[in-house]
Amino acid sequence: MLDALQFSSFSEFIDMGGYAFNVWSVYGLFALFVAVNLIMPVRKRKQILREQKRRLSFSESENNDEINSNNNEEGLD
Amino acid sequence: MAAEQTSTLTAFYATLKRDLLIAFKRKNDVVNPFMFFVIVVSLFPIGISPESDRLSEIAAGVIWISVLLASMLSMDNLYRADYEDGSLEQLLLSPHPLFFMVLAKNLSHWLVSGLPVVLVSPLLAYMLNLPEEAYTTLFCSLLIGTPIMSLVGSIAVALTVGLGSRGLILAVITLPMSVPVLIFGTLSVQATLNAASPIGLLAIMLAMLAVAVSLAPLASAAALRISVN
Amino acid sequence: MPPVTPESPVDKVADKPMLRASNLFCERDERVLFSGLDLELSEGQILQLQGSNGSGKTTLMRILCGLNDSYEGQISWYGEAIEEQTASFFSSLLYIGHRVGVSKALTPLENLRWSCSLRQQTSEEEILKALAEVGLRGFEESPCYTLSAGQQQRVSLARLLINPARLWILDEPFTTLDKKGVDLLETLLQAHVKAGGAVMVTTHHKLDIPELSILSLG
Amino acid sequence: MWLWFSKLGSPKWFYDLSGKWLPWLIGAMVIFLTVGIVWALLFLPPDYQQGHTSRILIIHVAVAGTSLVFFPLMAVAGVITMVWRMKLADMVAKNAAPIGAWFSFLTLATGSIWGSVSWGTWWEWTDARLVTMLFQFFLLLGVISLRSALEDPDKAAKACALLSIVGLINVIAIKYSVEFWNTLHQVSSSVSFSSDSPNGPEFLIAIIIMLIAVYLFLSVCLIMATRNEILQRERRSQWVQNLVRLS
Repeated sequence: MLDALQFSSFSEFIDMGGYAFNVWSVYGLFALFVAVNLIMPVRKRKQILREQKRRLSFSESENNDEINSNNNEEGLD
Repeated sequence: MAAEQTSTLTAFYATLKRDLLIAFKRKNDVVNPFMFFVIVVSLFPIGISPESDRLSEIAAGVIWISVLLASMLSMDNLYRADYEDGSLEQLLLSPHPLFFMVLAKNLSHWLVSGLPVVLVSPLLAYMLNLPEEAYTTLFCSLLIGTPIMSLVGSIAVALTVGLGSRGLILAVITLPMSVPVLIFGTLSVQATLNAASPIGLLAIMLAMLAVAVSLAPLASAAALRISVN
Repeated sequence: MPPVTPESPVDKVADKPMLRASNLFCERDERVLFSGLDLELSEGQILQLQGSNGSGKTTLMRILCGLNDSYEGQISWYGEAIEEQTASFFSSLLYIGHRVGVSKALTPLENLRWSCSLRQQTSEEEILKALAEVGLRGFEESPCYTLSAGQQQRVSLARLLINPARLWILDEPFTTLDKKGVDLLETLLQAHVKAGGAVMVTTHHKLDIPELSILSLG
Repeated sequence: MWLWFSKLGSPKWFYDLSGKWLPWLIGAMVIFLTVGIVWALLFLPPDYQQGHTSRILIIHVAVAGTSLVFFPLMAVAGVITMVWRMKLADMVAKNAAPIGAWFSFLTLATGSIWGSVSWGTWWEWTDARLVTMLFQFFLLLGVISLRSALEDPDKAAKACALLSIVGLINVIAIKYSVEFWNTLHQVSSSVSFSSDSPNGPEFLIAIIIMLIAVYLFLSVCLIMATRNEILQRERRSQWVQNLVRLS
């Protein structure tokens, strides 16, 4: 397995035959691209769920208020 | 009461005539894109170089790109006035195929904004020092290319007609679409300059025009139905 | 295409209503405008749509005209699905919306010449006669941007006189009209239904027509 | 037929099904990405002409190959939107456009980084593929800006559907005309693009593994974005409200 390694030392691996900047910037960009595109939808999902939870609980409490106020009116009658 | 329904051809001519009449009455809409074209072309020698050799090299490209920009600018009022005054609804509700009505509008747009530009192009080619042997090719390529631009641009205009603030969205959608026309238009001129025959390239443009005439009005019609919705 | 006039009613099955919509559903901006809506329009009937602002009157009209297709449900024209026969439907339909379809750059005469040529052969005299009848004598050749909103509305009403369409769908046709214009339009509507045509109209104006039926939205 | 189709394309159905598949897809994506990257960086023998810069190509070719799928995908979704009015197709198309723009951009970026070594220049107009990709990028931006300009979501769906179909035809036309254009302009090109052809089976296998990885990544992105879209658009439906309460 290790025989198949194309680099004999770590510094050689980093150097990439003199093209370190080109090779590593491509892999860096790719990693960034993958990470961003995976993290964004996850964060968005959380945000959506949070927002909708708030809206739901808000509308539910409003409904309860309405029922209460209706009851009150009936009570007054 | 003579209640015979009109033929589609009559409706086509009537729509064409109406649009030409409107263009004639609102001269600004016609003259401004034309002036824009002439002015943009005249700016290039000032921005690049007054040397005749360099100018003759870029002449075809400059004229072609200015034509694209001018035709895009003039596109904007292709359907807008009709949309705002409700005529577009009447057009959509006519018993005739919308395809031909759209074709009539595109034809009239080309006649008032494309054709003048094509006609004046030899003059501008002279000012940009384009070698004489390429005049005919430039003229023919523009004659075939500008109706393609009108037809394709019409789709984008139809899609954006309902937008309050369009800004540059029309340009963003239309300009990339003009790449094939631009390529073959300028290549044919260059072929002539290299003493090769431009016939093959012009034939490809003609084929593109045939495809555009048969497909683009369909897309424009669908786009209008979406926008009026 | 056979001549289509209200005077020569239908060769089609008589018991089928002219226009029928069943179980219509439409929502806009996450608000249900109507659902499970049924309506029928037969010859000799005027249907007035009522409802508050934003109740979907205009949307319903545009759906029935085929200008708006974001709905669910069935619409039929003499018992057949409307999508199957748009050409025959469009040639017997006349729609006048909020935007009356009159180009401001053109004269009333030029406007009518165009809109009539989309439908049926019309002679110049017919157009001039119709323009005179809607009270635009003398304005035939003046550009429409010099006319008032009410006069532009009258230009579009002239189409009702010329066009023998069987079904009129009119969205707020009374708004910009003066007293005389209102009377004129009411007479027109009555004459149309007497001749076997059908009308669907929205207005806040109280119509005094015996054949009137009312549909309330919202 | 219509009913069956709309049931199949119902957002809830998709949400449930994709929920089951997503973990497996993510797992497969992680495996393929890891294997692909480790192999490309450590074990792939350097090209005899390009040396270690051939490692760039693994990423570039995989991303470029995936970028090609967006216009066909959006056009098919557009046809489904316009003919069958399936909401799900539009949700997919809506989210495909920005992801596609990112992919096109990454293709351009990696391509020019590779070109800076192989061609000695960051941008080369004689490479038909990069030029086509540039215009595909512009067309995608056009679709995105049309979507954001139209406020009514129903109208935006149909308009973008139509524009995607027109865009697909256009991308194809651009591709062939740019290729043709380049054949007539080869005088100035110092390097012909054939030198990027793989040097042997290892290279090919590495590219295929990476291509699968990127396709998996694309589907994961698209599914996650579509699920978010469903949560937003169907927020008034009972099943989404239940789901929100449970979260």
